[in-house]
Amino acid sequence: MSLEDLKEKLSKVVEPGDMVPRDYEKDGCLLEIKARAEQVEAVAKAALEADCFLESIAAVDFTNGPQIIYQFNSCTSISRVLVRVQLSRGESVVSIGSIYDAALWYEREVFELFGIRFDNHPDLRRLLLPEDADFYPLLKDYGKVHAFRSTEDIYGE
Amino acid sequence: MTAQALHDFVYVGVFLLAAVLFAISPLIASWLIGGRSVGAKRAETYESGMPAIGSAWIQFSVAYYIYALIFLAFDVDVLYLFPVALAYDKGFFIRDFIEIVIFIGILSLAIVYAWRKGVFTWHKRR
Amino acid sequence: MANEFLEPITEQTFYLNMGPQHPSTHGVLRLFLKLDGEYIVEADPVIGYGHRGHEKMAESHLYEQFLPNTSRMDYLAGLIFNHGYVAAVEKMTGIEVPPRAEYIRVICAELNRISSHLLWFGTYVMDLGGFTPFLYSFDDRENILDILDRVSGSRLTYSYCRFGGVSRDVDDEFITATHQFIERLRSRWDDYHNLVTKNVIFIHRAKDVGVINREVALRFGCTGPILRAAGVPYDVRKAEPYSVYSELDFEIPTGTKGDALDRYLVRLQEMEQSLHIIEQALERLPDGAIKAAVPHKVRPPRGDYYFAVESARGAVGFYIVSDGTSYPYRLKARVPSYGNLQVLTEVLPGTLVADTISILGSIDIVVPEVDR
Amino acid sequence: MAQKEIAPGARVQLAVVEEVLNLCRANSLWPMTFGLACCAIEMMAAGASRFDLDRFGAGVFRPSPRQSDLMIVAGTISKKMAPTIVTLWEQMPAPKWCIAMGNCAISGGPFEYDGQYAIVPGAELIVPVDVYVPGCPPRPEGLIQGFLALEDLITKGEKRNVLRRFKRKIVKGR
Repeated sequence: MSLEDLKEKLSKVVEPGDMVPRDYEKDGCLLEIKARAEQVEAVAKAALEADCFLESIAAVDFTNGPQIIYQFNSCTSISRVLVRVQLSRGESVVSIGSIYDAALWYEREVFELFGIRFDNHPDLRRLLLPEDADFYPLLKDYGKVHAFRSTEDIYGE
Repeated sequence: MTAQALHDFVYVGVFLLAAVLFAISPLIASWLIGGRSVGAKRAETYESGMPAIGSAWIQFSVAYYIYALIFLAFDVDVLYLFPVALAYDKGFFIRDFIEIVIFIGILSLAIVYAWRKGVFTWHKRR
Repeated sequence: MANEFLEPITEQTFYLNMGPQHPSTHGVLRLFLKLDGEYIVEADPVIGYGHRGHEKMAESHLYEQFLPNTSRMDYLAGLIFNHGYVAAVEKMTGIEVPPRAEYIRVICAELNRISSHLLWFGTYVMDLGGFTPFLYSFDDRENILDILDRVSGSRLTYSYCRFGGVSRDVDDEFITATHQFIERLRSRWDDYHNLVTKNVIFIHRAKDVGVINREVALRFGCTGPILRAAGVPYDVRKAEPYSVYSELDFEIPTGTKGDALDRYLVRLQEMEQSLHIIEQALERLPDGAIKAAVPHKVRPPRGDYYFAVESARGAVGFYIVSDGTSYPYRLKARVPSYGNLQVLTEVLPGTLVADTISILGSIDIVVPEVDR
Repeated sequence: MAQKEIAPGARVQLAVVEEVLNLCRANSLWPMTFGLACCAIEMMAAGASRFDLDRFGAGVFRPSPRQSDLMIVAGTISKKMAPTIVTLWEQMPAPKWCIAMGNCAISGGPFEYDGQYAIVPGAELIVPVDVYVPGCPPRPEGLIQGFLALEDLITKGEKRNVLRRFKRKIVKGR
């Protein structure tokens, strides 16, 4: 399953402008996709058809809202795809737990550490912190942090 | 009851008394000189550090009961082997050996029967 | 109290905590099991008992200060985590690592992989009731720890890889000790096989137990020996060759059915492959510097980067967002045991409680790595 | 220090009996298998073939607190794990001792900084600790020295431990 037909499957879902090829040597991923919150499920379905597995879901907190990073990879060829979803504060995303079971725990962890809600997630409850914890530790305004930047500072757009 | 019989019963009485004392004395000793621990969760059931959920009074499968029965059968069987071990090889070696083989053989037939009946295999209910 | 026994109790399932303190959960993992007699109806691994907040720590510490944390996430394959983190930062800042350092890193990483597999072998067979293989494998493992201790200074939590190379050079004694270790371990293989692989009880406890086929493994994002036992030859050292793995030749052992026995055999063959890699790397060890010139505080350019290595348990990835300062803005460690543990929710229901121990042992979880 | 209710001593305390009991307890410490993190691996290595704890009668790692009289807190105590550690400690029968193994169990170790939200910095905040074994992780020899120090603590002085067959180098002032 090479990168081309993964691109071709994803192009049906995402506008070509959002698909940015990345230099694998330096950045570690071949393709970067900027998706909106409602396109997430379609992108996940396309990746599943392209026989990719969900490598990880990470989140980063910026001044203009948290950003969720979905990473898909295929075990037959180097084709790591980074899907970047920029959310505004308090916005929620559709859970892709029904497509990739791995997402269930990743989403619970992102919810617990960042406070981002995932709609129609089977059981969105705490995973790592004690049951009575009511804070979201990885948000930049919690605890001791070096800097709190916006996406322009880092990605320049 | 001749004096001799009464005299013999004294031995039995002493033996029983010693047995009872032998059983109870560790309890008394540890009650007296053992340390005492203190703590809120001291008396709770141990379930790898977590509070146990629900009560243990539930219906569980009958196979556990069969395991216990088989254990009991062979436990009693060992009880009979003690005196045999004492009186073993007093001249008729072959006879004693065959008797034991027959004795244990018949008992292990119970296991073979239970095994063939499939009592020990865990059937899946759902 | 009395009438409680009068009503017929229909519900026959009960809840059992294979909880944080359990000899076979290798750390503080809690399996919340719903049991119906000996069969598991539902299994919910509860994690978080080893959560130390590594990722929050990274945001308020320098790149150099976070280095010791990496080998404390997965302390069985600490050097491989070190290698992953250090190579990620080097790739971000474009630091050129001298070839001798790359070869030393590969040798020590493979030694660390063997020591992690040996520990898994000992504890797995001990969970299934065999006590002597634990002593054999720990004896061999102590040899590796001596070799690595001599050169890196610690037995478990290494900070041996530094940005730009390694902290100390290896000497001839290291090389001879490694050669002796390779002969010794190779002479012990048939002991291990006779003692365990050909043991009928072990085969009954591991054959057709906890079958994880290709589809389930990919759905849960499992990597490492679990995915390879299901027949998928995915290994980051071959799929995305980093460091000098492209110049060394080794095969990827794969299984067929994906049951506990296949995972066991895959790990044993992996140990032999690692020995093969170490031998080649020792022959090709070039001379030269062991550390490139690196600024005191590394300041990677802005942007986000991802770098993956192959740890003993699967693909370890470091996703680092840098804002140009010498503090990482965000650091996420993609950890293999996270997906490997989640597969239990799919595999355990329907198995016997006794098989849980065998499945959990064959998956080889390190809990602080899952909890980060 | 945790609110340590002083456990009442034995009902009958005779000096000779206590001394004999302490001698037996010191030379047959049964630790509870209870590893939290990296130090657990060094604890296993201490119990394995090279650094054998069985030489001191302490190699019998009991799975349940009911049968053990020594709790080794080996690793980082996360806030989610703290109530469980206290439960396990209270479920152990007297007389019981506790070794805090590794810097995390002594004072939070490498994970203690002012923004830390997830760990309890030190085992003595939740359980009464008798011996501290520093190190990250402490080498198995360090843990064995911790065991020997605990044995001296129990028999109140190394000279009284008549079963000991070798001399421990006494550090001045201990």
